[in-house]
Amino acid sequence: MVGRFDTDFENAWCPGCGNFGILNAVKKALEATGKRKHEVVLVSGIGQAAKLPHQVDVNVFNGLHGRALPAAAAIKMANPGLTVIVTSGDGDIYGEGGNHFIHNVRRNVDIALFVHDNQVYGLTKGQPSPTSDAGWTGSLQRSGVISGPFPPLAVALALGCGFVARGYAADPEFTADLMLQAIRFPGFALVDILTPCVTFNKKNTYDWYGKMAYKLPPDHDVTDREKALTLALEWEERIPLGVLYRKEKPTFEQLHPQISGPPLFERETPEEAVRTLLRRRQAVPG
Amino acid sequence: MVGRFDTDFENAWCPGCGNFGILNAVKKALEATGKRKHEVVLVSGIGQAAKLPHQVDVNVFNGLHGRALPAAAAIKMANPGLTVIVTSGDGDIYGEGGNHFIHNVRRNVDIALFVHDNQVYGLTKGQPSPTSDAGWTGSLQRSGVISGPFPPLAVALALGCGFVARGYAADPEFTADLMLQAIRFPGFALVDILTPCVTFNKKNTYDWYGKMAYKLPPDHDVTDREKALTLALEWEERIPLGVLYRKEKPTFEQLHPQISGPPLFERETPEEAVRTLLRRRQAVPG
Amino acid sequence: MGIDVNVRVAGGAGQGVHTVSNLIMRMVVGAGYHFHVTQDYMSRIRGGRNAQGIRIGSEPVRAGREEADILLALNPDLLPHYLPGVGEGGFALADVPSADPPLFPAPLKEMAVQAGSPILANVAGTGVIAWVLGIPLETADAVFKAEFKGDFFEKNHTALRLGADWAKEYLPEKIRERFRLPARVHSRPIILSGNEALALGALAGGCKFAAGYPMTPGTGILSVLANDGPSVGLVFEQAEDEIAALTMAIGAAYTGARAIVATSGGGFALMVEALSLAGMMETPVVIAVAMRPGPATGMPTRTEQGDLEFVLSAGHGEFPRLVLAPGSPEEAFDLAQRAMDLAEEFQVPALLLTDQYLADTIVDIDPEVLDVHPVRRHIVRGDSVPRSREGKYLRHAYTESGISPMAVPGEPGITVVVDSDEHTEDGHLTEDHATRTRMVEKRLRKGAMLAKRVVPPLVAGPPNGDLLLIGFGSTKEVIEETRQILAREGRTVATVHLRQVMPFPAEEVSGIVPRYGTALTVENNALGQLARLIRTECGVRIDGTISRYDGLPFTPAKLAEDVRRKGW
Amino acid sequence: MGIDVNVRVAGGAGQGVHTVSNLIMRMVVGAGYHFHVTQDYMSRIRGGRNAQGIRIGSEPVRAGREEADILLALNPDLLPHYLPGVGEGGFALADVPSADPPLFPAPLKEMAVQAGSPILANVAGTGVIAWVLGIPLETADAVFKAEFKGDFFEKNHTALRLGADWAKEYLPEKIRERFRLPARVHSRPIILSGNEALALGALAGGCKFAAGYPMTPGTGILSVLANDGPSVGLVFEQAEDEIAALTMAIGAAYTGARAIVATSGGGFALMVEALSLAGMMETPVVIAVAMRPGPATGMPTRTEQGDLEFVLSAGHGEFPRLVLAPGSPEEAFDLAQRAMDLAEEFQVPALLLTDQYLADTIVDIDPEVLDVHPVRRHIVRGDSVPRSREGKYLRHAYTESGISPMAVPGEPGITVVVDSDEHTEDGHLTEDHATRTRMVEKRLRKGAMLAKRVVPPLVAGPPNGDLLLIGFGSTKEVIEETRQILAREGRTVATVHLRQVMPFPAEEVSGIVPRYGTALTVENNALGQLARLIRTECGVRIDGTISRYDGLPFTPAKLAEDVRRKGW
Ligand SMILES: Cc1ncc(C[n+]2csc(CCOP(=O)(O)OP(=O)(O)O)c2C)c(N)n1
Ligand SMILES: Cc1ncc(C[n+]2csc(CCOP(=O)(O)OP(=O)(O)O)c2C)c(N)n1
Ligand code: SF4
Ligand code: SF4
Ligand SMILES: [Mg+2]
Ligand SMILES: [Mg+2]
Repeated sequence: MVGRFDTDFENAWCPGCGNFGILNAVKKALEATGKRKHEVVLVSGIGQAAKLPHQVDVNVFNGLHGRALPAAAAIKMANPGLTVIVTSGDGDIYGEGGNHFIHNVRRNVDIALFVHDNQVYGLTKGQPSPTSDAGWTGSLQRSGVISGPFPPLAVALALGCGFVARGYAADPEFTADLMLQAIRFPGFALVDILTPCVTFNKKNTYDWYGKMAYKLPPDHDVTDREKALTLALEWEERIPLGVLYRKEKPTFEQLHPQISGPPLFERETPEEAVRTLLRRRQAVPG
Repeated sequence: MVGRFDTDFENAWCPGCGNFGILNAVKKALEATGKRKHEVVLVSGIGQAAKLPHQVDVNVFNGLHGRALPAAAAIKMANPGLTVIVTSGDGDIYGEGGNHFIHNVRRNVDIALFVHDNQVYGLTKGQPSPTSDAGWTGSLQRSGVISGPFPPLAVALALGCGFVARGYAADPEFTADLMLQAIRFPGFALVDILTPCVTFNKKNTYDWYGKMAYKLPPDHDVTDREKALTLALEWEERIPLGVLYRKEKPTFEQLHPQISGPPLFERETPEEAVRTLLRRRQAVPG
Repeated sequence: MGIDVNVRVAGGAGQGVHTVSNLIMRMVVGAGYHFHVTQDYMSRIRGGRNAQGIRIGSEPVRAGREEADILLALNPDLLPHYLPGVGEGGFALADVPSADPPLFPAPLKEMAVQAGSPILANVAGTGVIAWVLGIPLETADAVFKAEFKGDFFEKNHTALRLGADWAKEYLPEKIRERFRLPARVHSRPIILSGNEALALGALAGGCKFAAGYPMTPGTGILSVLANDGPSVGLVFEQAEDEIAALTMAIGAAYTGARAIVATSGGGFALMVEALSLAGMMETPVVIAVAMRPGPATGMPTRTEQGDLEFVLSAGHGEFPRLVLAPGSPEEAFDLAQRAMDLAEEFQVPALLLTDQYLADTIVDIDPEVLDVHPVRRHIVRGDSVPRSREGKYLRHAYTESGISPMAVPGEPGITVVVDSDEHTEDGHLTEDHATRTRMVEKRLRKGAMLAKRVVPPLVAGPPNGDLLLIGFGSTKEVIEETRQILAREGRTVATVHLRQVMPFPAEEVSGIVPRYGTALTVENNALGQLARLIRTECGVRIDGTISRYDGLPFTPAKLAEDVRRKGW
Repeated sequence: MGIDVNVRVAGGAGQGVHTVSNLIMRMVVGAGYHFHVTQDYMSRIRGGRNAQGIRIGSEPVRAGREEADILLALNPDLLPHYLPGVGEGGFALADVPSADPPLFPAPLKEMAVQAGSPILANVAGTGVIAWVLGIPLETADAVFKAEFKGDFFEKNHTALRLGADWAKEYLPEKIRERFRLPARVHSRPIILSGNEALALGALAGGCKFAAGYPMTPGTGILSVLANDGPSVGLVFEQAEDEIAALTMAIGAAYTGARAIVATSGGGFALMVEALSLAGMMETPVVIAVAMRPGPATGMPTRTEQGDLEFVLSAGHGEFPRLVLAPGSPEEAFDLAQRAMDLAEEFQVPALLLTDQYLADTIVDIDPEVLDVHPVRRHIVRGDSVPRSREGKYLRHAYTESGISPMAVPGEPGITVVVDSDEHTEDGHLTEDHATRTRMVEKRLRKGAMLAKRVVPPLVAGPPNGDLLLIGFGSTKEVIEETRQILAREGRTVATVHLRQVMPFPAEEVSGIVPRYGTALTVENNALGQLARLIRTECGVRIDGTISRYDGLPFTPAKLAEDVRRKGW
C-alpha cells in the first residue's frame, strides 16, 4: 500500500530499529489530520531519528544538530497556517538542543515535538545521551554513565508544558493517536517516544521496554499536574505510556500582538509607513 | 570593618541593588567555611551579578556570558581540593546558559550555584530574563512577556538536584546560612536568590518580594521531593524561602574512576606509560 | 569653515548625560544647525565615567572632535579626567564651590532644588549651555511637553531657565560672544543613530521577522526592530540565546519572511554554525554585527574593528556571503535595505558590519534625502513555481546563475525540502560525490554573480598623489575629515571608503592603490586586517596601517597627527 | 618500486568491512610488509556503501591508490559501483552465482554457514585474499584468539581456512603468482590511525583533561582519550554540547591541567566564542578540528580541507593562536605533543587541523621511531611565583615576551584572577584605555614570539625547477608520491608541505616559491584557501590551485593526472 505521505527516499535505518514504528505512526497521524502535504512542515536536527522527515512527503526542514526547535517555532510564528511538527532524537533535543527545549516549552508556540528516545546517540555510534540510564556503558563512557538521566516529561511539566505524553515505537497505533492529539493540541505538545536502538543500546531493548512500559488507565486524570509529575518520574520499576498531562492555555501566537494577520511573507512594506517611521524621529517636536 | 575576603575593587552596582546583600552573604558564608582565600574559586559569567567575584578576595574565573557552570565543573574535576562556587545572574545561568544548568544538575559535581535572580537582564538594561513574570514589560518586550517563567527550583528538582534552596538578598544572614549549607553539601547545590533590581525591575521590588516571600517552617521535611516540587512551583500567591529539598547521593567526583588522586596538574606523564600505550597497538598479537 | 563647536557632557551613569545631549541636539537643530554625537560610556548602570560629545556645525557634521570647547561635568569628580580635554579658548562647568577659568563653578544642584527636584541639575546645566550658544529654549520646552506631564514639565522648564539666567549673570560675556550661534532658519531634520538607521533600513527593506539576544552595542538595533517593527508588520522575539536567534531567523526565512538578527562579536561567535547552515540551505538572512573590542567580553561598550577577518571567514565549509560595512547612519539605512534585497535575491546570508562607534553615533538628517526603495520580492508563487518533469519542485535546481527559484512551504501542490546535509536538487540529503561537486559549484557561482553587484568604494580627493588612506565601515567620515585637514596643509591625499568587503571590490581597489606614493589603511584594530585583506584580494601591497585599539574611535585631528608623526 | 598491491573491501555498513581490513592489515604486517588504509564510509549504521582500501607495500606506504588490484565486494549489489575501479590485471570477488573475470564468484555465505555462522562471510573472504597474497593465516588466528573465546574463535578460524581452501581450488594460480608477497621477516610495528596518533600524542604531551561531544570524524580522538587516557591519569567527560566541552577544557586548564577537545568543523563553530575566551584569559588549551565537507552538516563522513580560513580567524577580537596541520599519523603524534607544550608555554589556544582522510588513515609504524618528548611544565609554584610589591600575584603581568608566569588556584598565599573582560595585570576587569592598549600589545607580542618557533615546512625535490606543489596537512603523502610520479616522468618538481599554518612560515615559503616556474597549491577545497593565505602572508602570487571538493581525498595518480591535464 502506498500511503499519501510515502516517499521513495532510501531508508538507512538498521532493520528492526524502533524508528520504523515511529515513522509509521507519524504517517498514520498525518493521515488522520486530513492535512495535505503542503500544509505540513516536518522539522528535525541531526541523528538517525532526525532523518525521519526525508521519509515523509511534506515540507521538510532538516537543520543542524540540536537546533530543530528554534527553527520550528519561527516557522510557525512566520506562517501560523502551517502544521509544524518536530521529529528528532533524544540527543538532538535534550542534549545539544537542551536550551531550546526548555525555552520553547515556555514559549508555547503551537508545535508538536516527537522525540525518538532511544537513550543513545545512534548516528555517532553509541555514546550515551542525556536519557541514558545511569551506569549504562556507552562508547565514550566505558566505566558507565555517571550523570543522572534527564527526565523529559518531568522537566516539561515543571516548565508548564500543556501537553505531555509518552509513546512507544513498538505500538504505532497507540503512538499515532498520541501524535494526533499532540498535533491538535493548541500549544507546545511533547510526545517522548521510547524506541529501541537495536544496534547500540543493548540495555533498553524491546524486551526491556516491553516489560517496563504500561499504559495509563483510562481514568487517569490528565489535568492533575502533581500526579503527572509523579508519573513522569516513574522509571526504575515501570514506565507509564499515554497522555500524562493536558491543559490548554493561550498560545504564543495568540498572545503575540503581531502574529495574527497574513503570514509574514505576504505582508507589504508601504513606502509611506517607512517614511512615517523616519519622520517620527523628528528632531524638533511639533 | 575589613573582612577577610574584602577587596578594594570598585563596585559598580546601583545604590540599593540587591546584589549588595548577596555579596554580604557570600562573604559571611565564606567566613563560616573557615576556608582560606587560595582554597576558594568563585566562577561567574557576564552580567551585573556576575561581577560579584571581583569583590571577593579569592580565586576568580569570570568567564563568558552563560558559561560559568561548565568552567566551574571542570575546575572542580581537575582539582577537587578547591571549593568551587558559581555566583551569577538569572539570565546568565537560566537563559544563555540553560543547557549547562540542566546538564550540570545531572552531572552532580560538588559545586554550589548562587543565582542572583532579579528576573531581568540588568547589565544590558532591562530586557526580560527567563524568570521574568509573564506580562511584565521589559525593554525588548513592550507588549509584555509572553513565555511562561522558568521555575528554577522545580526544574532542578525534576532533574534530581540534591540541594535546592531559595534565598533573599534583603536577608543576608538567612541567605548566608543557605549558602553555607550549599557549599557544605556534597554535590551540586542550588541557591536561587530573590534580588531586586532597583533600576530596571519595577515589579519585583523589595516591597513585592517582602510581601510574597515567607520562610519555610522548621518542620518542613527537606527529604520530601514531591512536597518540594509543589513548593517550588508556588509563586503567584507566595514564595517560599529556605531549603526546599536536601538529599545526598554520590557526587560525580566520587563516581568518576579517574578523579581521586592528585589534582590533574600535578600528575606526571611517564614516558614508559606512553610507550606502553603505543605498544598496546601492536599489529601482530602476542 | 563655518561654525564648529564641540560640547562635551560628562557624568556618571544615571546622572542624565543623555538627557543633556538630547536636549542640546534638539535645540541646536531648532536653531538651524547640525550636530554629530559621539557616545562614550562604561559597562555599568550607575556611576563611572560616561560622556557624550555633541559637535555642532553650520554644515552637516559627521565626525567627532577630541578636544571640547564646552565641558559640562555633571559629576565634579570626573574633572581630573575631562578637564585636560578642554581645548584652547574653551571652558568648563561643574558644581564646585569655586574655581579658576577655564572652569566655572555653576551651582547646578542649587538651581535644580530651586526648580523643584534635585535630579534636574543636568537640565540646569543644559540651560547654561543654551545661553552660551544663544539658542532658543523653546525647543527644549517642546521636548519636555512631549515627555512629561504637569508638574514635572514645569520643573524642567524652570530648571532650564534658571541655568540660562545664571549663565547670563555669572559667565563672562566674551564666552557667549565666542560661542553664540548666529540665527538661522531651521529645516525639519530627524535624529538618527547608526543603530536606528540600520534597523529602519532593514524595515524599509521589507524585514518582517527579527530575533535577538541583547548584546551591547547591537541591542539598539533590536530595540528599534521591536518597537518600530510592528507598524510594518514585523514580528520580534527575544531568543534564549544567539544560536536560537539566528536559527529562528533562518526558520522564518524558510517560510519566505525577510529576517534579521543583530548582535556583537561574541554573540556572532555563537551564530557561526547557523551562518553555515544558511549558506548550505541557501536561506536569505541578514546579520548585523556591531563590533566592540575583544577578545571575549573585552570592553563591552567601546569600539573596535577587530572582527573583520572573523566575519569574512566565519562558518565551516565554503559558501558565498555578502558583507557590507556602512560608514554613516545614512549608509546604514541604505545598505541595510540592500542587504535585505540581495540576501533574498541571491539566497545567501548578508552581514552588516558596524561597530559601537557607528552604532552610537547620532546625527541630524533630512529624512527626505534617505532613499526608500520599493521592496522587490524574489519568491516564486503559484504558476511561476517551476516543476520538474515529475511535477516536483526543486528547491536547489541547478541554474546557470546558481540561484534556484525559491518557493516557500504552504504552496499548494508542492513541498519545499531543505537540508543541512549536502543534497540533491530536490533538497534531500545525498552522499553522491558528483552531486556534491555540482552543488558546491552551484553555490559558488552565486558568489561570482554577487561579485558583479559589488557596491563600489567611495573615492575622494585627487586621482593620484602622494597619500591614500583606505578604510572600511565606521571610519568613513573621520578619514574624510582627516583628508580635508591634510589637504589644507597642502598634501595631495585621497581616500577610499569601502562600503562592501565581501565580495571584495578587488578591481576598483587594485586600480586605485598604485596611483599614490603611499597607501595606508586606517583601522580600529591592532593587526591591520584590512591591509591583509587588500593584499589577499588585490595582490597589491599596502605600505602601512594606522591602528587604534584602545577602545575609542579615531578623531580627525588625531588621525592627521598620526599620519604626520609617522612621516607618511 | 617494490611490492604495491591495493586491496579494496566494500560492503554495507554492518557487513564487517572493517574486520576484513583489520585482519588483512595484521596478516600483511605479520608477513613483513607495510600498508596504508583509506576509509570511505557513509553516514549510516547499516547498509549503504562503505569501502576500505588496503594498499600493501614492501616499503612503508603512506597514500592510497584509486584503482584496486583486488576487490572483495561483501555485498554484490555494490559491484556496479566498485567493479569499474578494479585496475588492469586486477580481479574481484563477490558472492554471485557465476561471473566472468575479472570477477570471480566466491560462495562466501556458504563457507560461512559451513564454518558455523552466516555472518562470517567476510572472514571467508579474508581467507581468499590471504591465499592470493600468500600470507600466513596464523596472525589472524592470534587476533581471533585475543578477541573471541571458545566456539566463536573456532568458527572464525574455520571460515578463514575455508576461504583459503576455496581460493586454492578455484582461483587461477596466475592470480596468486601475480600477487604473492615473497616471504620476509617481520618487525613489530604498531597500527595507528591519524586520530589515534593525535590522541596518543596529546597524552604523550601531558594532557590530563579532555572533554568532547561526539562528532565525526573527531569522535575517534575522543574515544582514544577516553579509553587510553586513564592509564596516564587523564579525566575525560562527555559534555552536553561543544560550547561546554571547550569551556570545560578552559576551566581545567585554569587549574593547570593540560586539556584538549576534539571535534569537526560544525562543532568547532560552536566553540568559537570560547576560543576567544582562551585568547583573552591566556589559557592554554588544545583544540583538534578534524574537517569534513561543509557547509553545515555537509557530508559527515567524508573529507575536505574547507575550514582553513575559518580556523585561522575564528573568534572575535585579536589574539595569537597556534595552528598545526599534521600530514600523517607520525606527524599527528609529534605535533599533538608540540601543541600541548607550546599552548602552555605561550598560554595560547593551539589548534590541530586534520580532516577525515587523515583521521581515518591507518598505517603501520615502528613505535620506537616515534619521539616521546619529556613533558616540560611551564607553571610556577611555591617560591617561584612572582609577587608584586604589594605581595599580589599578577596573572597577566607585563613582560617583554608577553608571557606572564602562570600560577594556578590553590597556591597558598595568592589568588589567581582571570576575566573575559579586558583586565589589569592582576586579572580584574578594567575599562582603562591605556591598560587596554598595553594588554593588546602584550598578547600580540606572544604571537610574535610564537612565530619564531614556527615548525618549518618540509621541502622535497630539487632546489629549483619548473613546478612546485604546495599543500598543508593531510595531503602531504599524496603530494609526495605525486612528486615522485612526475619526477619519474622527467619533470623537475618540488613540494612544500606545511605542518604549521599559523603563525605562518612566511619567510621560508616566500623564499621557496619564486624558485620554481609554476607554483601550485593542492587543496581539498574549492576556494583555494591556502593560495589566498600564501598571498596574504608572503605577498607572493600562486599560479593556480588543484582543487578537489567532492568529499574524497586526492590520490597520487589522479593528482599527477590533474597536473598534466591542466598543462602545468
Ligand atoms: C554541532 C554538532 N555536534 C555533533 C554532531 C554529531 N552528531 C550527529 S547526530 C548526533 C547524535 C544523535 O543522537 P540522537 O539525537 O539521540 O539521534 P539518534 O541517532 O539516536 O536517533 C551527533 C552527536 C553534529 N552533527 N553537529
Ligand atoms: C554571548 C553574549 N551574549 C550577550 C551578552 C550580553 N549580556 C551581558 S550580561 C547579559 C544579561 C545579564 O543578565 P543576568 O545574568 O540576569 O545578570 P544581571 O545583569 O541581571 O545581574 C547579557 C545579555 C554577552 N555578554 N555575551
Ligand atoms: S543505530 Fe540504532 S537508532 Fe540508528 S538506525 Fe540503527 S537501530 Fe536505529
Ligand atoms: S541595574 Fe539592577 S541589577 Fe544592575 S546594579 Fe543596578 S539595580 Fe543591580
Ligand atoms: Mg538517540
Ligand atoms: Mg538578572
